[in-house]
Amino acid sequence: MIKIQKKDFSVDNEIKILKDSYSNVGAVNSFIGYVRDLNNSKDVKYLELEVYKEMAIKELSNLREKGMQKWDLSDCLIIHRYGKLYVNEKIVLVCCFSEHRKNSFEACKFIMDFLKKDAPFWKKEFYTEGSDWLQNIS
Amino acid sequence: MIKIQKKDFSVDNEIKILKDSYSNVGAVNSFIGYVRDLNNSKDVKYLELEVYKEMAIKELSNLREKGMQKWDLSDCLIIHRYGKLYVNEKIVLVCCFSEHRKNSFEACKFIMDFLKKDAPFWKKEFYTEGSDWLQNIS
Amino acid sequence: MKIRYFAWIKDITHKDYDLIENNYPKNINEIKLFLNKSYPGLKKHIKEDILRFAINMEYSPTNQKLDSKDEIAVFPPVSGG
Amino acid sequence: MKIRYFAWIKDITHKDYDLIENNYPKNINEIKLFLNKSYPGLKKHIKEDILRFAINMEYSPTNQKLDSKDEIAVFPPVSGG
Repeated sequence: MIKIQKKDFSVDNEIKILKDSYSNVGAVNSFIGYVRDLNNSKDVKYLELEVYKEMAIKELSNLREKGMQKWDLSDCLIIHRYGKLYVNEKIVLVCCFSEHRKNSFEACKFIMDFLKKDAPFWKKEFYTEGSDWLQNIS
Repeated sequence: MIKIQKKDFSVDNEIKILKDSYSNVGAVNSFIGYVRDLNNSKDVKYLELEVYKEMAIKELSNLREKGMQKWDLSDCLIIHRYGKLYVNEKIVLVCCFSEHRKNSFEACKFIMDFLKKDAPFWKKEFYTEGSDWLQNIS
Repeated sequence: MKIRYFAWIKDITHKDYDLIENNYPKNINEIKLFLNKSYPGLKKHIKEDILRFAINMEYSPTNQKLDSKDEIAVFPPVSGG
Repeated sequence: MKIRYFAWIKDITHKDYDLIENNYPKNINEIKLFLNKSYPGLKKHIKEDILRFAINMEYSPTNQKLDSKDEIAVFPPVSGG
């Protein structure tokens, strides 16, 4: 499941929807990314997150498929928000469902690493004064 | 925060309680462990999870402290349930809060690995017929 | 052919996209020539090889042949997650 | 001294704990002797070095000296998480 959306989400609900179908799943590793209050030593007020939506869906679907196959996942969920996001709001959720924990950890890390590198999203940070477009370093 | 409890928990609520105090946290990696329906090729009905509670608190507190220091976490939450747990129910939650994602992933994996190895919990699985005490392999 | 712009590229192009009917660029190198000519502000970024290009929503080799119906996207390094 | 039992150890001891007032074991090796004698069913598990021991809720070296007020725990390999 890939979701590109403006609105917030509940981690419990999103996991439950998928987990209920897989009673053989013993392990779910999740990553949640948040808007931080401080970046490059500047006070962040909020972000404007831009997305190339059609490509993001395609890119994340491919990435999800790769992760699912490589680590034999039962399922995998990626949610990425866009629009105006304030400090402490969730930006991204990746959940990897597997029988045992090792695969769920490795798949989630893999997906986050490539999401950061390739998924077409751009953050513009707004500070007390001014704004900056960001670029992912690692 | 260490919680050893019988009752279920909400991942959203548990994370929110801590996250609200740390606006510099951009990354939360979580692991949720569940009761699986099939183990050693047997149909699992439920588990009885026994705990040496006083020692579990001590052991998990030490482990949490080690993880917090080694990966410079802002906070870390470990919840482990005990008692009668049915298939699909949550058993354990570990959440690691850090500024950037790498540390949250590594700390969470570290804590889960040692929790599995050392924390004084014991699962007894009940099948359609009979029951078995389990032992963690890895 | 549609050429779409994202993030701070738009701050330079002052538009979301260009539509090219005739004499459309035949590969990414020709896209770069088009951009250099239409948006001098992009020149140094193209020279420093900072921009990323996608053809029909996929990262593609620069020598891939383009079709008149293709959607090209031009954007800076990403910053999602 | 209190010696507590967990998981399937209790299926063999048929009790949660023993209290020893006098002549208490002075180290983990003496605990093993006590268990061998009191619970023959534990013998093979002790011989195969399967049991784990904690002193006052901490894994401890086997030669650590025990005190009369110590709480000893005897349990099988863990299976939490």
